[in-house]
Amino acid sequence: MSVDFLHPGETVAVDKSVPALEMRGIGKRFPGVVALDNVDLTLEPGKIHALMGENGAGKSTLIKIMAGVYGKDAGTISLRGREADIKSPRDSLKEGIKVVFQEIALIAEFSVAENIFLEGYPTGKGGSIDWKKIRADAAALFKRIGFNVDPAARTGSLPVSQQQMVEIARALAHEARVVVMDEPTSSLTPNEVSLLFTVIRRLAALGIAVLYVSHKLDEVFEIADTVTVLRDGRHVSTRPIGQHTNDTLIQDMIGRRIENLFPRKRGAPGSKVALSVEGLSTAKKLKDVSFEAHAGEVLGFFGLMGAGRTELAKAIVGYDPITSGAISVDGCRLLPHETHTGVRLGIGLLTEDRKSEGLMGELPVYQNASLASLGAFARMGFVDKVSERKAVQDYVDRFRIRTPSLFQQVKNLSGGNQQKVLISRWLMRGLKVIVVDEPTRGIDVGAKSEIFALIDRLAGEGLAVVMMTSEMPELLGLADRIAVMCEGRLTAIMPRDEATQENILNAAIG
Amino acid sequence: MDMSELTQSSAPRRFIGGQLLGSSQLVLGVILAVLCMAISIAAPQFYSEANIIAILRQCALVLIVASGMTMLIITAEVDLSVGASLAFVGCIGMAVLNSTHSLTLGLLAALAFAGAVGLFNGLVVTRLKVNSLIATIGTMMMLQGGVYLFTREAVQNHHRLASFTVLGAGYLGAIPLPVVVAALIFALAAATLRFTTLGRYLYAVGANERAVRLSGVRSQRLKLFAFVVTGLCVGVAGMILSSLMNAGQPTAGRGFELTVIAAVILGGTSLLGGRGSLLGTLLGVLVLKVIDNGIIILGWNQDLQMVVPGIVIILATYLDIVRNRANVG
Amino acid sequence: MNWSKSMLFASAAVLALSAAAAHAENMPKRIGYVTNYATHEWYQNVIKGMQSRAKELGIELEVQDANLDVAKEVSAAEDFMAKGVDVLIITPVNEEGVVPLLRQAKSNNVPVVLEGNPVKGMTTMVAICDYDTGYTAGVEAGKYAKEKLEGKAKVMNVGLPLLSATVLRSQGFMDGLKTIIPDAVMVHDLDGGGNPDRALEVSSAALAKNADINIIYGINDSSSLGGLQAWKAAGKSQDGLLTVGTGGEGLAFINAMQNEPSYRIEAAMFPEKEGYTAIDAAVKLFNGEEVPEHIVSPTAPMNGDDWKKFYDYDGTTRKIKWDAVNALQPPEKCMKTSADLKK
Amino acid sequence: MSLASTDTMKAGPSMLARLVARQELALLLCLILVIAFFSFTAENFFSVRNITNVLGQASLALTAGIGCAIVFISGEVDISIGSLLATIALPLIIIMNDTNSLVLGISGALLFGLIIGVVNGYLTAYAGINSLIVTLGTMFIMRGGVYLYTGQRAIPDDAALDSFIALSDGRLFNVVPYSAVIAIVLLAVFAYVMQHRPFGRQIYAVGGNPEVARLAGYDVRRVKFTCFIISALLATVAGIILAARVGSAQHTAGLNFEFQVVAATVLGGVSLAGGIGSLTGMALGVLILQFLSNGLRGLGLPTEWQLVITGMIIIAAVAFDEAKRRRAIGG
Repeated sequence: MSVDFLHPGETVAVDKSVPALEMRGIGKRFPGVVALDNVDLTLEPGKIHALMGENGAGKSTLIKIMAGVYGKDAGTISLRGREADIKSPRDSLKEGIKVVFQEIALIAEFSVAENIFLEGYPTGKGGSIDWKKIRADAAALFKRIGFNVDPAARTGSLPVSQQQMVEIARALAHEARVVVMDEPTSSLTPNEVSLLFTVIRRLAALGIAVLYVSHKLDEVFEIADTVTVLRDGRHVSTRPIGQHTNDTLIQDMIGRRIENLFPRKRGAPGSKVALSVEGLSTAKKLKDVSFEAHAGEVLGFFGLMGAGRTELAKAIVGYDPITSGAISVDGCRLLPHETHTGVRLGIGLLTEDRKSEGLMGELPVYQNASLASLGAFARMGFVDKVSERKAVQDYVDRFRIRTPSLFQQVKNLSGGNQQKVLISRWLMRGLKVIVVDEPTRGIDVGAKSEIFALIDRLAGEGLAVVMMTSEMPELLGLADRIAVMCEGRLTAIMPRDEATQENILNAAIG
Repeated sequence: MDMSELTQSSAPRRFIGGQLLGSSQLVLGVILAVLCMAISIAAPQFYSEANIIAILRQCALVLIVASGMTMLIITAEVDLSVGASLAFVGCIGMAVLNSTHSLTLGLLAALAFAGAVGLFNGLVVTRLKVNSLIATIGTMMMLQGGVYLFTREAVQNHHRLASFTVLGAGYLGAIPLPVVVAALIFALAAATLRFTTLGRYLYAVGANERAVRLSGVRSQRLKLFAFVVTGLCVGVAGMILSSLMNAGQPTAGRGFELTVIAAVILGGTSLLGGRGSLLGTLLGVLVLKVIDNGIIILGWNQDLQMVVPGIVIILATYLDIVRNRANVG
Repeated sequence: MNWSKSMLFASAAVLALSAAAAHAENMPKRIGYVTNYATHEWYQNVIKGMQSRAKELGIELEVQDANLDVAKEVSAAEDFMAKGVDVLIITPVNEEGVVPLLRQAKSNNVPVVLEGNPVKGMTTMVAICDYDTGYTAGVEAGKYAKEKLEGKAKVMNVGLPLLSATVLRSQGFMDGLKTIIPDAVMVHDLDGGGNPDRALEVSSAALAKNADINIIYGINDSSSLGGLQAWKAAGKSQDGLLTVGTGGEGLAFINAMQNEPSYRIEAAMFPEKEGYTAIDAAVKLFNGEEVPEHIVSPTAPMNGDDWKKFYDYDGTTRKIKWDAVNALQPPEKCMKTSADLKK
Repeated sequence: MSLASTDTMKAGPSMLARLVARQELALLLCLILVIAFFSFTAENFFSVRNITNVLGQASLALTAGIGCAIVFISGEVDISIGSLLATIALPLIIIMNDTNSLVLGISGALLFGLIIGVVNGYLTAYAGINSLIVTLGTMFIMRGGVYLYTGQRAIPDDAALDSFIALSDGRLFNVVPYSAVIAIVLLAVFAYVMQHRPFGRQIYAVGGNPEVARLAGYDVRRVKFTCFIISALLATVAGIILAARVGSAQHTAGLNFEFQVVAATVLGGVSLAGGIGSLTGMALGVLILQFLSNGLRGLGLPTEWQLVITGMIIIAAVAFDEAKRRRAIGG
């Protein structure tokens, strides 16, 4: 019955008539909220099933129930026709459910090979761990799926995309009957994505049921057999992919049509140079990067994973040290190279890693929003809380930040609203240049268009927006000019109308 | 759905009234009240003026240092060297007083030394990136050794300055001077934390240092500031202690750091930073000192002065966790 | 068992032989002293006394500090034996903890002199009589109370239950006091930890509870001074109060006797003399001479300005007057020892 | 280097092992430097007698340090070990005095240690209280409890069993103290467990990233719970050795011992953040500090200088380590 990716020679007997996993009437409440209400989901062996929905639709809750992270309040879960009681990740793993979460679930200090076998170490005589077997098996597994990485490497030293692949490989190392992948491509390069799709198809061919969770419509159309859409914790539709179009899927997901994801309201960019970067190099990554960004312009930076976009973002705002080069904002040099000088000159970073670099999760919304501009609300060092809260309330209204009050702990907000709080932080401060790094990471379709509209508005108000992104549509939809990076170097800068997917990718490959 | 998810939360607690009575403070307040009632039923002298003043004076020293320590722990750092520094400060202050016969110079020397210790700790932690627990254990050892290199015997009071004696034993109206000083420092620190940008930044740096740095605030300076303030508080406390003992005692301050940290933690300040309040610290200090005092007043075995605070710290933290869970679930 | 017994015999034989061969004036080259708490003034002055005697006799003296930690004491003594000292002097951190050390020293043929506290299986100990010290001070305090305090004696004992020596002092004080004032009572028996800030803290609470206290007794100078400071901090006048300290450890008591009106009696224990005597005992042991199990080092209660008889004080350091101290006659035997305490 | 050894190197904890190996190499170098320095400057330092003495002295911190390091690696702290040393000596000595049986005495001590470990572990892992607070609390409670019970008196070992005395005085082949042998054996066993048993790797995983460990099917709470029990039992062994060395149950035993052990453990490269470090590193940290204090004693340096120098070395070593780590990441 079991499927072992390590030993593909063995024939696998799968009874295709019985669903691999069947969830019926699943309900889950959190205090005061119904996260899932009577949701059904059936995964057939050998089929690739896509699960779609906006953030907050209940996808991750459903997956977490499957993985045993959360308990369910109502409903049943059956595996191969037999009801199962999943109370912990351990139970779920025992049932052959392998979940690849969006956030990297690897021990950074362990070797890649050890991480592959985290869920069950092969042991030799007397119960000692058989390290030789671990390495050999990991190497064999990587070879089989065409994944080229040193099994002995320290996991934390690998780029995120490779870590993601390690995690996917881990799901294959043990007997799996159901493999769940939550946004697996969010940090993969195009090559890796196609590698991943090959692997997924092979899993299906082996009789494994695959649940593929994604926002990306094109991916879903490419790989899925069936699509289930959730909205507001309820089941909306389950249909074969053939019955869907882009529009019908989006409509199912958000309950309305989005006319245009990238509404452009701003005028043409000005000619004033707001940010100039000359010969920037860092010890880690960047080599001799030079460019200018103009007021009112969105300058998009594209690059594959590891091209150095985030490094560039952090270096130009003064967060990471540089070894050589000069950065000027409105003609003033960023000296000393520190964030406090940067912010004073009017350049700030909207980080890609909201949780560890942006939000103060325990603190209320208003304190998060006003962090960069507290000085403006200070009288003799005392915070004028009334005007502070008034100002924040203003942004909450303008940006339609959905929060019950200004005193809500920011960690309880949805990703999109958190992002809006962080954008407010910079707008309250008043910047000339804003560097946005992957602005829509972890944000659903509906909220995405709002973020895009905000970015458009920022540029319209005369800011220079430097946008780092790995999403081609975002790049083409928003940017006035497009810069492409490869391995720490700037390989091309082109106006939007000269850019095509093809020449951008060519420059990104270098 | 987003909205409904959010309305259930603890939002109202963040209002000022709620803040005052929020969370662990309530638990502590009840513990304190029960303690006071129980002790005074068993021993009515507990409520005598003399005893209340004695308790307050004992609280004063701890509260002074705990005020700084609360700020420091809110920034997610800790200082274990305060006990050793307390002894050293007293010796240095007394030595300078003896040679200059000037209270001002003595105080300045004490503050300068204690501030320098704080600065050193802060620099080691922020520049050299040494975990503050380890760094300040190191400083503690250096100070313990250093004080004996400085003086092998208690530094006696040769200057006979009346103003110096007043520092520890004097009164302002009916209130002992150390209590007045502690109240001032407490009020200053509480106001800083509650109402000023500086206070807000201290919480912010404890909650997420990187975010603070990215927002253009010098997070390292904030931590440095908290270390120096803690040091300065030790300076004040050290001088009051040496005045109370009429000598600079190199053996003083043993275990003082644990009392201070225990009081701060008991007051609900999180060791992980970003959360806590001085009101809680005040209650924490009072609870610990009332226990200490009560055990003597009741004539119980003084060894209970270690056992009872141990139980109270664990119990109070546990009750806080239980209460939080009840709020969430 | 047999093996260790035969070793014992052998070592005894060696000792006997070397004793026979040695002349009385044979000097050990090197003495190692493991002290309890070198940073305390008491031990500082013990060490001073040892150093001056060792210098006189041309002996090299090395000092190690256990810093109140028995484990460290054992380590330090092991180090000394590895280094090859001729005699060990040890101030036990406490009575029970050095038993294995004595065993080791015996098997290494290193004679041991104990200072301060007795230990099962010891050869000899140099110590004051703690009970007697407290007792004589108690008698003096009784006389003072009869004359100046209207014959009342309500005592706050700032004690240290940690050590039997300090418990004996407190007992002795009360017993001596009662010979003059039979209805003297100990209103509070406190654990002042032997250090001034703790003593100050616990005394404050006790003084607040019992306003009728009129005698403060401290088992060392830090304790009595801590108690007195608590009294002063409570804003009380020192009229009608008597403070009695013990030890005469350093400068603190001289300062207090000069400046504090209530600090009238000090039970002086002359740490320098104790160190001096310990070196003499070490020399005797080295030469295999008979020594009593308890060599008593003298103590004396000092009233008012009596301390000037024994010490020169120039404002920063004190100097012992050896002639006066060496002239003191210690008792042959203590009235009470820690052995009596255990009964 | 043979092929097999490179194999295990790479396949095992691999990169980590290699990284740590380098760290351990630096520590070893440090230790050799310390020994070399004092061999030239301190009299009788480099003698079999002195070095084996130091090993005997180090046995306490080594044994307790294993537990301390394991708890650190699991992402928690245990500062109650000093008080525990004093606590478990009570049943040990009292039972031995009553029954004249070493086995019963040790069983009693281990049972006490087990109970303390269960309390610490339960309050941390299951009740969810910060371990620093829990063990700070139990540290106070145990010390106060010992004082209360004993009336601040040490309890002598009246039974004086030969087998117990051998723990203090006995030496294997008349050279290595038995206490050191016990510490080394325990060290070897636990080093093996931490590197080559699934349970050991679970501890690393739990400390490295508890959420990941939970998703991998580990019972994070039980792992942490077990770590506290291991720590308490090892501290119990250290307490038994200490009781033998001082021939009694000392109410003040182990005061500040936790600071010594924590300092040595961190010096040995075990991170307070969890998931990083090795027992070998911890052992080298202990030995460095122990030889240092022995050497400083040998030089006749007074306590105050020993304190100052030890404090400086701890700060400098951790700062150096941190700088190295940052450079490794930055480069």
